[in-house]
Amino acid sequence: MWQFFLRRLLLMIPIFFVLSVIIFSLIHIVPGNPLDNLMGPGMTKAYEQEMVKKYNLDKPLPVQYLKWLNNMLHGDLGSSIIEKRPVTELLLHHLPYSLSLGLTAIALSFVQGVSMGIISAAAKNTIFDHLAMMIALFGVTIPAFWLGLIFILIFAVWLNWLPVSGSGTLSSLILPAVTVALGGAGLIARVTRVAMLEVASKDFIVMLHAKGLGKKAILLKHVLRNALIPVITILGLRIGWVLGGAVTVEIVFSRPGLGQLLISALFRRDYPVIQGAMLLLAMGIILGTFLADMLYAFADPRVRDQTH
Amino acid sequence: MKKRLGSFLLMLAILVAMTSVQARAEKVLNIAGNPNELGVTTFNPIKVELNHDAMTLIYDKFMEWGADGKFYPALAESWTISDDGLTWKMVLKQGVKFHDGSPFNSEVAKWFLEEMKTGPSAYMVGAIDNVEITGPYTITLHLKNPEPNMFFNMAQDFMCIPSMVAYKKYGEEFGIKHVVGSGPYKFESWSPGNELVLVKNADYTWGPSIVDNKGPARIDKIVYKDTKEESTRFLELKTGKIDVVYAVPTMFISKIEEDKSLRIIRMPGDELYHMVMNTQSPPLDNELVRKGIALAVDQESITKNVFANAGKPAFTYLIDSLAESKIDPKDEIHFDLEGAKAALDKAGWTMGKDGIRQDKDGNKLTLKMVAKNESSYRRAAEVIQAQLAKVGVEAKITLMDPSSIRAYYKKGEHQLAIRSYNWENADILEWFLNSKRMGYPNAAMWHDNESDYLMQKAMTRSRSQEEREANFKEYHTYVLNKYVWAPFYLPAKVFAVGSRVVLPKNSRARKFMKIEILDWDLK
Amino acid sequence: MSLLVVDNVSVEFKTRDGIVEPLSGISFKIDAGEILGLVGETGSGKSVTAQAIMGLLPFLNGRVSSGRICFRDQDLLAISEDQYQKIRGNHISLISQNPMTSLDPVYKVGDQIVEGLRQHVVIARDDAVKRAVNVMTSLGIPNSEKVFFQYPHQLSGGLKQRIVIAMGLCADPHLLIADEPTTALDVTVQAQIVELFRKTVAQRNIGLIMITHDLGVISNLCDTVVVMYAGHVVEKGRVQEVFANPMHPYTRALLKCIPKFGMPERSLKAIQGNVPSVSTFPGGCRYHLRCPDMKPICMTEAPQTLQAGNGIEVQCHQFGPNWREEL
Amino acid sequence: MNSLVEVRHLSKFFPVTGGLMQRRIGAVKAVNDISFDIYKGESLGVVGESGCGKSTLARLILNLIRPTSGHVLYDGQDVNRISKTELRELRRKMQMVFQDPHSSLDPRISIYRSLEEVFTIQKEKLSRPKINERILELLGMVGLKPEHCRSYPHQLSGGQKQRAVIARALAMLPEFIILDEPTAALDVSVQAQIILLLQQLGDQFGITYLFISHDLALVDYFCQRIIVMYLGRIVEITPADLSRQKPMHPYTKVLKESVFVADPLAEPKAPRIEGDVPSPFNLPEGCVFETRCEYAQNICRKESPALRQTMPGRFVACHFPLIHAMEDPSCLPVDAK
Amino acid sequence: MENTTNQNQIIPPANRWIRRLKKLKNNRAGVLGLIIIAGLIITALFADYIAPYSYKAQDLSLMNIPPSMDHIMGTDEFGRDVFSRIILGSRISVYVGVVSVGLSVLIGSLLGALAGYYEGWLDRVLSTVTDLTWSLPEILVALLLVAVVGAGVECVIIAIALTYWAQYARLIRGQILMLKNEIYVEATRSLGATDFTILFKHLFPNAIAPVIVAATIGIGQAIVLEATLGFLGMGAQPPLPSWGAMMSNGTAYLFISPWVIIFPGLAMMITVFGFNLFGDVLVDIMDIREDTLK
Repeated sequence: MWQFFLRRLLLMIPIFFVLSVIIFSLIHIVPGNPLDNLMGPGMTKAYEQEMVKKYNLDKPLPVQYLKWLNNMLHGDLGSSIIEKRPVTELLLHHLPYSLSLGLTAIALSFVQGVSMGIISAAAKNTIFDHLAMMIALFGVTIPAFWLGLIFILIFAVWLNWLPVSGSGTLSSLILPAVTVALGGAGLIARVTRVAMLEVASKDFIVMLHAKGLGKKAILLKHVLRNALIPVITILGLRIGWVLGGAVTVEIVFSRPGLGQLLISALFRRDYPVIQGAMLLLAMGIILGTFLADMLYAFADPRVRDQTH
Repeated sequence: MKKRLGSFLLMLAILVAMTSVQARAEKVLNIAGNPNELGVTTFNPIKVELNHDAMTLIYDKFMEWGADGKFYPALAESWTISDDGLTWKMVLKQGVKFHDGSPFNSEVAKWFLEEMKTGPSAYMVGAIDNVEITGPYTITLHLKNPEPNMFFNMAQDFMCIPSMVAYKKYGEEFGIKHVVGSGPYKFESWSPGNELVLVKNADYTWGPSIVDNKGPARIDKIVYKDTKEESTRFLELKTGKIDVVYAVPTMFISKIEEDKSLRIIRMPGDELYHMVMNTQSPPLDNELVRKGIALAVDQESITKNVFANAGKPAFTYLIDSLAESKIDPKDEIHFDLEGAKAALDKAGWTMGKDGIRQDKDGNKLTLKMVAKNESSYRRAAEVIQAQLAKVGVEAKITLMDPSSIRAYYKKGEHQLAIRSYNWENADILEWFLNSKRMGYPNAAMWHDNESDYLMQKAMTRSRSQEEREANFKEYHTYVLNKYVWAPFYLPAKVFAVGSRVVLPKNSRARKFMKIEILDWDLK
Repeated sequence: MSLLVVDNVSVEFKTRDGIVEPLSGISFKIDAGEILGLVGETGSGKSVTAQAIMGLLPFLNGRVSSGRICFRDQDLLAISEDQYQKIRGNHISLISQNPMTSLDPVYKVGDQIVEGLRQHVVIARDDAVKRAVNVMTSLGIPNSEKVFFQYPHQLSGGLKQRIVIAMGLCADPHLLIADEPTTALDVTVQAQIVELFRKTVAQRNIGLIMITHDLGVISNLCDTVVVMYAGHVVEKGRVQEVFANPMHPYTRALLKCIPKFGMPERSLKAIQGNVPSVSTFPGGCRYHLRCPDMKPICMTEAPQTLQAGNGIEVQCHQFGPNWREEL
Repeated sequence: MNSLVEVRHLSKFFPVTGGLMQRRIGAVKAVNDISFDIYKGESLGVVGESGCGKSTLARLILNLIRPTSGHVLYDGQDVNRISKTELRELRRKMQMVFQDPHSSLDPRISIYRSLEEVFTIQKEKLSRPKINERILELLGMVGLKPEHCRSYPHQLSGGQKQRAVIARALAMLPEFIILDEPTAALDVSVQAQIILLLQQLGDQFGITYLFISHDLALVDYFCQRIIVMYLGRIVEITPADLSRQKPMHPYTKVLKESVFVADPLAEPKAPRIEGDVPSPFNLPEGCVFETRCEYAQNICRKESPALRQTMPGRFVACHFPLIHAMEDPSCLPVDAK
Repeated sequence: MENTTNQNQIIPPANRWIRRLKKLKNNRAGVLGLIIIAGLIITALFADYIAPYSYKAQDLSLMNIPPSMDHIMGTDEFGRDVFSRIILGSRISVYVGVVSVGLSVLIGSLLGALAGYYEGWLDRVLSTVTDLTWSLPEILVALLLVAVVGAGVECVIIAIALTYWAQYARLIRGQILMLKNEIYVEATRSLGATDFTILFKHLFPNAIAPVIVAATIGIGQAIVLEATLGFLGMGAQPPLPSWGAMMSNGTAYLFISPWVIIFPGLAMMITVFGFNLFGDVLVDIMDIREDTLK
């Protein structure tokens, strides 16, 4: 099995390169120039030339790419044109905010989604099923920024329970995490429900009843265990999404996460930062897919054996 | 397990209590800074392109600019200028120490003025030929050409003087990890996208003459929070988490004014909203069409309805606090519906049945209008779109991010562009209308020999402040009559201040807060 | 005392299109040490019978609508779900149709045997493991200790079926219900499994209900046979008697439509028409649409169960008092 | 005797990859070097347990999959080496009926369209009334009512579906039909109907059948000759009527004895074989049946026995074929000419 | 068997969709979803007649008026009637949702079907791309694409289509891979059918059901994504009243004139909810297995 995973990891390397080329070319296709954002009235052409030289903006794109790649392989992601600091440092600065929000949100959406899924599957086609699915759907039906603002209005302004924004404390994490989690819970609930219903229709479930096992034992030990396999896979694949997908929530709650970094870098064409951040996301994805595969294999012995 | 959780919670509670106790003992000012300054580049004044407000708290300058338009001594205690305007003698303040303990003296001043030439703001000291040290605290500047604008430059936020010792010591890291100035506040920590923390410089006693309190400051700590979303900033202010909000959006003004515990401070603005017309894109290459469009923009209505009368309508290309903006009223651009229609008719664009003007070939007067995808530009664009529709001009709006829009200007595909600039000097006209800067910044694609001549004259051949004024007025009047822009709004700087803040009674400073922080206090 | 008495049991299922009755008034009984064969085609209600006895209908949207199921003189329809749980897998075990799908794929097979055992018997895990391994060995599973720690997909069909049987036997039940246990298996393995059932019943003196559509298996293994058609028991009796002298037209036709070695060419006889599905059960005698001897009475009136000679019970008008050839 | 189909040294190996670089680490030898003939007009049975390669064989003959080596000649034409148009032409002559009638029909297409499609595929340009006529005719042939052509597969019973499948196979009036377990998914009473129908159609149109099944008794009844396969190999080719023809290969014997006869007078018998059919992955050298054979000797472990003729019409692949057949004259093949 | 000649007996097969619609009658959630969508489509079609005011007529004397009899949902920052804008906005939202998802389904199902049918390198490339696009945050991908293709509704549609296609490709690929092993595929091939016939006449129609279901739900997602892009300043261009644009323009007014953001939000919620309900119900309707249970 380790061989299989080693192979998967090796396969990630070409994917990584393909992705780096895609990212690089995409952001360079986008019209605009980072230096325009720096040049103010009175600034000299000479200074502009100096900057162009410093960031290799005058070189042909393939050369720029190769230089970037070369530096990257030596562990240097370059430095931000706008913010004047190493990209690595910027990423490390913003990553914790994204990770704390993302992981909390994933955990929350997992708990919410799975429990809604369980309720819904256990009470299939009853009012509880519909209710649970509606609650799960709630997050999907509205944009996160809208939900976030409404949450602020209710919990921070009217009730004054939680801070409006911020990023340092635990309490400031609650509202954004819930906002993001609501968006993901719908998908998880749906997958859980479908998976549970499918497992519940399997022959072996009847056999478990026949063995004299109680309903609860069957539901939690067998049905859920089998149904969680696809759910876990989805979670693993969503790591990239966790790191960068919460931009609007980050903006609304002013959390300096990777999403915000990426968006502002994108708007200002800060190429090294976009490249670095996208690459970090890609690494997250690769890691996530890898983790999902591992989890999948550990959770499902059939897959484990196929991976020999 | 439960026990451990309990003790953890207890510790947490103690921690929270401690921090809150500390907070009460210390005077901490929380600021939601200017959203345009978020993600600022560096605090290295020599290398910085986008300046942060906090620079003026960390560093001292040679001079301060008063609300009266006069320049007050700061680190330059006094100065004398030779008649030909080419020799400046400056006496420096004594006893000034940087945060790292190194002294400020003529050596530092010379080094600074020379080092400035290596950065993006080199033009600020561009007129200086060389700096001569004439004593430990006296220097003489020898200029290449007369530069009356030197006062203005010296008082600019870009001319912040860093510690020479620290600057040399930290190299690349200066301005990012290590920020050493001589101002009333010391740089403590900076977490981009999150917050910037400054602490009081207890040794500060050399406050400039423009403030009453010569130091040290009364507020112990200043925290700039990088909160972007406007509603969130407003709520933070309302819930007391923030004491000062910069650049309050106009729609919040009335809401804040309703709240008795909050105050709105309006300062004269340095910004001008205008619509740029691409003078090389037909039919805008026709001066009459430009005139028609410029006259169709109802400045008063925009000021009142879009910006809630927070600022003033703009009728020229310069902000009204500049002397160069005071030109003959007949040369100003004022809303004139009939005049607009007449100009367009005269240009050969007659009203069509569908309410859109067309020329004799049946081409419709439809123009591409671009604007930055930010609230105020969008709103202005939408209103101007409606106003232009009234004179039979159809504008199709495209909103873009700032980088795309500059790339777009460079390609010259735009026709109308809703823009604004912040600048407090008439030389901005050169920046935007110099034919050598086509596309961007010269988005008007303005190329006119007479204009270029007048610009050259104003920029390089003015020997005194008065002469400079006159030259720029001439230049300004000329371009106004060519209708390259349609100016419409002069925003005021609007700040919201929470109840804890005690503001100075008689403010003389031109800018909000900045060095005047010395006179501020917290309840 | 009979081990199990099924008396006039009818079953209803709720479906999208209303209520259906896949089982109507079936009766039979089985003693300890006896092997009873339940034979019939698709939709005859064989599996539903097993589910009814196991009390699994509530989990499948069904219920016993009338009749009585007595296991060792206890009315199974009268007891609570909790009590039923103590009987299921403990006193009555089910071996289901498809060994490939009747094991949870994510647990080791040994754990699944032990899980059922420990559900009913207070026993330390180590002892339970020992017992499971013993049962596995006694069922002819080679290397039981190793197989114990394997997952279902790692085992062949025959081994899986043996595991399922081990699961059923581990708690020492009195009655075993095997629902088509050999259908999914290769013929050579089928023979082994049938032999295994024979031995197990003999050794443990338990009752076995063998549900199958394979008359060959019935004839080889069972003592008594119950022939079902469309939710009715059409004929039942000792295997020898029924096979030697089938009474019901369906049983007769069924025996003739199976190819046998040495059968003369073109001697196979088909039964006309289709096997009815639950929602299309015809009125009257449910076989009348396919019956070559059909008379008008068959269309209108359901036949009563009649005692024929040789202890055979048959449900057909032919043997009733009202039957006349000319009808 | 005229051979319609000649199978020569036909093999199909499915590669199995593994390891870090996904190298080939072995193969599943689904069909392993087999040769036989199908004579015109006969019904040839292929019997064997799961994994013996009988379905793969059927697909190879129809050229639905490409062989690893060897070839199949249909009327002297190599089915793997013909052009696309020739292949389509060939498809008119050879047809197949699959095991599961339910999944043999596209669930979204009515019976009418399923049948009509055959004509479109075969580029048979017929007028609408002509097609309708042909379809009705076909339905009649297989005993379906005209209204059935409006039905979708799920609205029909298993037997009706299989009839529809047979009708589709008959549409182009083929001369050769492969029947891959055509009754395995059906109830016994319906199985007999289908078997009778196939026999009747065979007689009527002179169709040659290759009948694949795991049910030895059924094959024995339906066919004139039987091929017994085990793990990709032919172990025996024998004339049908196994009640008289005593098996010569130990596997055939076991297979025959494993069939339960619905006869209460027959003594219950102990199974003669242990264990399951081994996995066809990486088979050992030697006889494929060696692991389960009660007569296995040393040579069986080392050397794979070739299929050889022991008597006219009888072939067996065994180092130690069961002798009784030789001794008992009544066991001589009926059609040994 | 008795008649082989009467051609009138052959009637074209009954439409299974009619049966399915009948089945829908029993599903109350589905009916609700259908009503919402039908209402939406009618609103979008007849928006010009339903809307009491022009969506772009500014009346600066009536800015930010709370809901009243004249303006049942109030007015916005330029005195435009919010209700009229929502009505007109339905057209844009439906346009964005349906066209972008339609495009992505088109691209995705075609590539997915080819990849699933032929496997090989195309499949490997496609799987990699789908995995990547699926795991990259869609907002960022869409934003980047909008930046590349430009601003405006059509560009947003293209960006969303290019963001979403992968999930449909993945879905249909899986379906084709599964269906490919169905016997009827082999049966059709044994009749002499070409790959094209098999893929597009047999596999594709059978594989498309889950894609249609996913697309229904995807329309809702696309509407939300358009709103999010609008929030980030990359949505529909003014004065077009897409709900997303209305909401993002309204965020600043949340505490001043909340109706300008709440009503479009509600409209979007109901719409997306309707599509989701309908999608869930489609799962039931399109399930063939359910059809077989009589």
